[in-house]
Amino acid sequence: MKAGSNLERVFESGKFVVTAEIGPPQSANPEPLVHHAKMLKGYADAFNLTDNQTAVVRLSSIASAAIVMREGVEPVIQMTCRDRNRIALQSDLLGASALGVRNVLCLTGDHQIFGNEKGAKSVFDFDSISELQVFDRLRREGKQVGGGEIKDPPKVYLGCAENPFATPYEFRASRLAKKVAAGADFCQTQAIFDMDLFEKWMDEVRSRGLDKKIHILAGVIPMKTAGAARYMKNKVPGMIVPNHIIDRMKNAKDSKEEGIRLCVEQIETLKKMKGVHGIHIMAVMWEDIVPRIVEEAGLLPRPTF
Amino acid sequence: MIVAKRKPLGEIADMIAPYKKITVIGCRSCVAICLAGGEKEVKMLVSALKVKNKKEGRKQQFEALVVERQCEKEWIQEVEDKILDSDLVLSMACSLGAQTIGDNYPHKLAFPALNTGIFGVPEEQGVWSEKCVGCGNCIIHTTGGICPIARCAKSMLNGPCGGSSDGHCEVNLEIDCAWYAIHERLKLQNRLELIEQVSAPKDWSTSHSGGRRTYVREDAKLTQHQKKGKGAVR
Amino acid sequence: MTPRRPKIVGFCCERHGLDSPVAAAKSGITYDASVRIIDVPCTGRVDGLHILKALEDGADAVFVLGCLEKNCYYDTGSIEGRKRVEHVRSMLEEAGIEKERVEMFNTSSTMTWRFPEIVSKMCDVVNRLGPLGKEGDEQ
Amino acid sequence: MKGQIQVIGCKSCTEIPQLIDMNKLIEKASTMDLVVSTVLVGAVCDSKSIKQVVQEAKEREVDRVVVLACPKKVVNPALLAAFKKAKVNEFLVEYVNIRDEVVLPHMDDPPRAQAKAETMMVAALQKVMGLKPLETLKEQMRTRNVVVLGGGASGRKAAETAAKTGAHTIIIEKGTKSFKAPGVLMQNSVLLKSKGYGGNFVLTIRAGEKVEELQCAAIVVATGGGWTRLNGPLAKACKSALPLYELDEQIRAGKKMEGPIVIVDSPDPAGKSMQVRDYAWDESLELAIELKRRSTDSDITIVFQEMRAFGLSELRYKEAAELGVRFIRYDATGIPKIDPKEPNVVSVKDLAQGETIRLRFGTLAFASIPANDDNEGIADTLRIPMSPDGGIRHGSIQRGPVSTPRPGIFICGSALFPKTKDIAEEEGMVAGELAGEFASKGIIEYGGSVAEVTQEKCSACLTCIRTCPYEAPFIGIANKAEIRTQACQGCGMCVGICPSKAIELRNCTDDIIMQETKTMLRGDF
Repeated sequence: MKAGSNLERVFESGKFVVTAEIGPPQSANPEPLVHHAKMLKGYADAFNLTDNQTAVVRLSSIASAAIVMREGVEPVIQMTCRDRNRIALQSDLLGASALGVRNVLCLTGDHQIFGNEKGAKSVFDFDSISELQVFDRLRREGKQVGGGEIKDPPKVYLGCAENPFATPYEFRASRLAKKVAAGADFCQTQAIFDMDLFEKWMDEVRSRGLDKKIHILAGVIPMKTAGAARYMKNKVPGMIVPNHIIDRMKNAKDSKEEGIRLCVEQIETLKKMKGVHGIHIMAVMWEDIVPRIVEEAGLLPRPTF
Repeated sequence: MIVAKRKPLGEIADMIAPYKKITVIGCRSCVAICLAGGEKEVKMLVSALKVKNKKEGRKQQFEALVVERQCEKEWIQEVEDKILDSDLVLSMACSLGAQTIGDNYPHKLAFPALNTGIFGVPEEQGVWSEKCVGCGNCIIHTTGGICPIARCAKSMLNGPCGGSSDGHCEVNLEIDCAWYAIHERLKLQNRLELIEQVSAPKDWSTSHSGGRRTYVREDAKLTQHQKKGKGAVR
Repeated sequence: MTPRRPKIVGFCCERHGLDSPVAAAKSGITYDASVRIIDVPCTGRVDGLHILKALEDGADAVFVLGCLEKNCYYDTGSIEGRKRVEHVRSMLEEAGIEKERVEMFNTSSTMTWRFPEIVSKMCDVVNRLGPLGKEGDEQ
Repeated sequence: MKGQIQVIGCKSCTEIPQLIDMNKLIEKASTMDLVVSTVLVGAVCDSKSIKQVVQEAKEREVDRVVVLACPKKVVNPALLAAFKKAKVNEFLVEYVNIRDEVVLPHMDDPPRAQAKAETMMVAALQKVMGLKPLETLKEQMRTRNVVVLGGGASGRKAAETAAKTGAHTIIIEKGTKSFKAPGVLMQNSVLLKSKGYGGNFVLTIRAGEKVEELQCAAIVVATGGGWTRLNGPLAKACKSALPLYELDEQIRAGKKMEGPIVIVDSPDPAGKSMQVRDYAWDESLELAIELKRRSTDSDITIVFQEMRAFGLSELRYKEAAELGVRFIRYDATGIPKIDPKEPNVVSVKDLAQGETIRLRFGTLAFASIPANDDNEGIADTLRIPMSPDGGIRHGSIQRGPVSTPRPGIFICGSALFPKTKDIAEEEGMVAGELAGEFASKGIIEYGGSVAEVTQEKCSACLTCIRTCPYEAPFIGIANKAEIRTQACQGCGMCVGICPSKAIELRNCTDDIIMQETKTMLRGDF
């Protein structure tokens, strides 16, 4: 055990993992977090707390983690390289570990142009891979990137994200390999709509034996409307939504129900895919649907240790 | 070259509004070539300001000059009289020009008429794009000759990130994804193995983060014995 | 005192640009005398500076008249001319001066009505906007 | 030059409506500085008057002249010739077009006309003092060769007619075509490089295995037609789009095309629709009708900006419409677009309905015109411009019907845009004749009002080199711009764009232009 988190245990047990996301509020009020933690508890093995996602100022991910932990929910904190330099990132890692946070997802971060602070000075001292490399060394050797010793190193389980749908496609498995080499324990993928392309990526991942070295969580997004599907296709860089999915959403009588059905079907397909060790549900602004999806996908009850 | 762009005329006019006698100085180096501060631009700026003043009934006196390189004090000394004889110097050079004037004539005001932007390459006439940020430690021999620090919006060393879409950057579809380009270039050169390895965090101490930088060539420096007084270059 | 008459400068290329007033004259079309024709070999010769200087020196409006873009004697000259005019217009806009005071026109020597039409258009602009600056400001 | 000015007033045209008081004008002239002679003549074009004014000019040692009359091109050239003889530099004779710019247009307002004429005269006097005596130079053409690129229908005709003018013709033929031709026929040959200017070109030709240099006075481009490659935003967004001819071929070969079929005028709809020639529309209409005839339920839409078909082919439009072909017309406010993320839908604003229509298609074709694939390379090598439709663009009509913007290079046949053989041959004849005449002049006249670089000011920014259509500026040994005077056409584009103000056009400097403007503005009229 590297960190002894619930997430790590489920992975190690070989069971199919479920994670989900809780978006921290744009306010100083902890209530929405408490509400979601209570509602979602027991429906996933760990919950991502996003780090100022799409560069919008929100309650910090570490503070959010501390709040949901009080409700007995295990957090995965996201840490992007956009807003903090190496001093702040290492310091926050120590702080998070001290608070009992055991899962960290290392991300480069969305560019600030997408958010509500377009005039921000971006940091990008690290990128996600160098962040992983530094955090891994910190937890294993107690050494900072600058060489300084850390007496009681943080105990964390390290994750990364990878997007099989960003160009160049042929490099995407290599990039996962780099993340494995940098010390990642698990990987969440970008939301999958194009199963063919994902399957291709998984082929490459398997042929390099990467699925044996890293736990892969396939990302899914339940959609409410055809508009949402089109938005993701057209406006979200590095996201592929095939037309048949948009058409299916558009032609449905009840698009919400169709979105749920689609998501459950996708999970069924992914469950059968060799090398996929779990799913990561990104129900953006629709957290309350997670229990139903997990249940309909036959992923209940969640294992306990 | 250093690429700059004239500030909007309104901003310049506001900036210089309180002053009566204004000397506008251009530069024949980078900013002339990037069509921002050569003789033509200096004359046009002065003329446009005069037209504006005429319309608004304001009186100001302008002098238009161009020097060879505004970042060198010897060239500035050539127009010393005009600098000293004015209420304000409006520099149509990169910010180095305005600062050199300010550092050499600290009691005079030297305001920038240009916004200094990028170390850029003219892609075609009238289009300049950023290709270097002067980080002080060049690595482009390992990245297919393409600088990810300048050309990637996130200055990544292990790109491309997940926002690379059809070879374009997530920030703006008009921008090429630097790491996509690096991948393609290395593939062409048969050197893809270069980006299979993890690049360790960059040491930014050679960049501006290490504090203000000064580069010295000891062998070129003049000794105390060799130094001459302020002299004319012509 | 009677209001000052508009002062309009027209930079005309020596090809279709200068043929244009000749064609109008031949057809007996009259127009306002306030236009000052300045001949240039090609509108590509016109520098933004010439336009600004004209405004500085007392013009209320300036136009540049060249060959049709597809039939420019110097091939790309009237395209260059248009770009210079557009640049000056954007400078005027930045400076808070009505950019309508500066215009680019194209013509062919057979368009007899074109020159008078341009002059009256520019006169209208000046009549609408008023003179540029106060009386007697220009040196 | 000391500056002794003669002012000549012509009563012939200027006083016909009795509007301008020429006496007063000339009187005023006589009070001006440096004016040593004023003459008012009945008609300056009259040989007696010419004798009179030039005689007086000689007596008063005149070195500059202002002629208040008509445009220069209308005034009897004998006047200029006489002045030249009397050692007055021809570039110091300034013509003021009082007739067309003052008298005729302002006949309804004589007082203002008079004031305006006076101001124009004052401006001309100032201007003439700013002028410098210039020279026209001559360079011998080294050969009378006319090179014809392409041995097709138009090329052969061009060679034949050029030969009749006495030129020595050389046909450069890419293939192995053999035919009877005057002069030399070089088979298996291609143009690699070109240097020089009209009158003295140096071409590098690869003939078979050999590479050789060839001097010539004039060039005729007769490279013919071919098929265009598709580029432009629509073609980029939809990789499966076809040029019209391919759609045509496939349909004729009996292949069933996936419907609906959409034909758009051009892969680059932002480019001007004029580029899509009548020819292409004929084809489109024919194809649409054919498809409809084969199966009435084929779904065919033609999206166009402007459609013109040859003569009676216009009737096909009606026929197609009756058969149910859909026509959508757009303009610059709503050009067809394809979102790369949805490569099978073209959206376009329908002018008739004013709203944007989304057209889902199975097959997309462009009614773009077929052009020679070699065009781009040839245009590049000869530094002549292309049109957006892949043809080589011809020059201003004023330069002649088969001209290119570069003097000495002529173009004919389908290299411009596709045309029938008889038209191509006719063009070939004209091009050959003009090229032959050009070459038979034997000398290149140049100089006069051309561009000139002040090297100390030059930043070697290359802006002039990129802008000039004639390859006149180049970077010389001192790494500064210089002007190849023989190639300079005196347009002044480089002068107007030089960021360092290092280039001036002789006798049309910034100072002259701005001074003239200022004086004209000072006049109260």
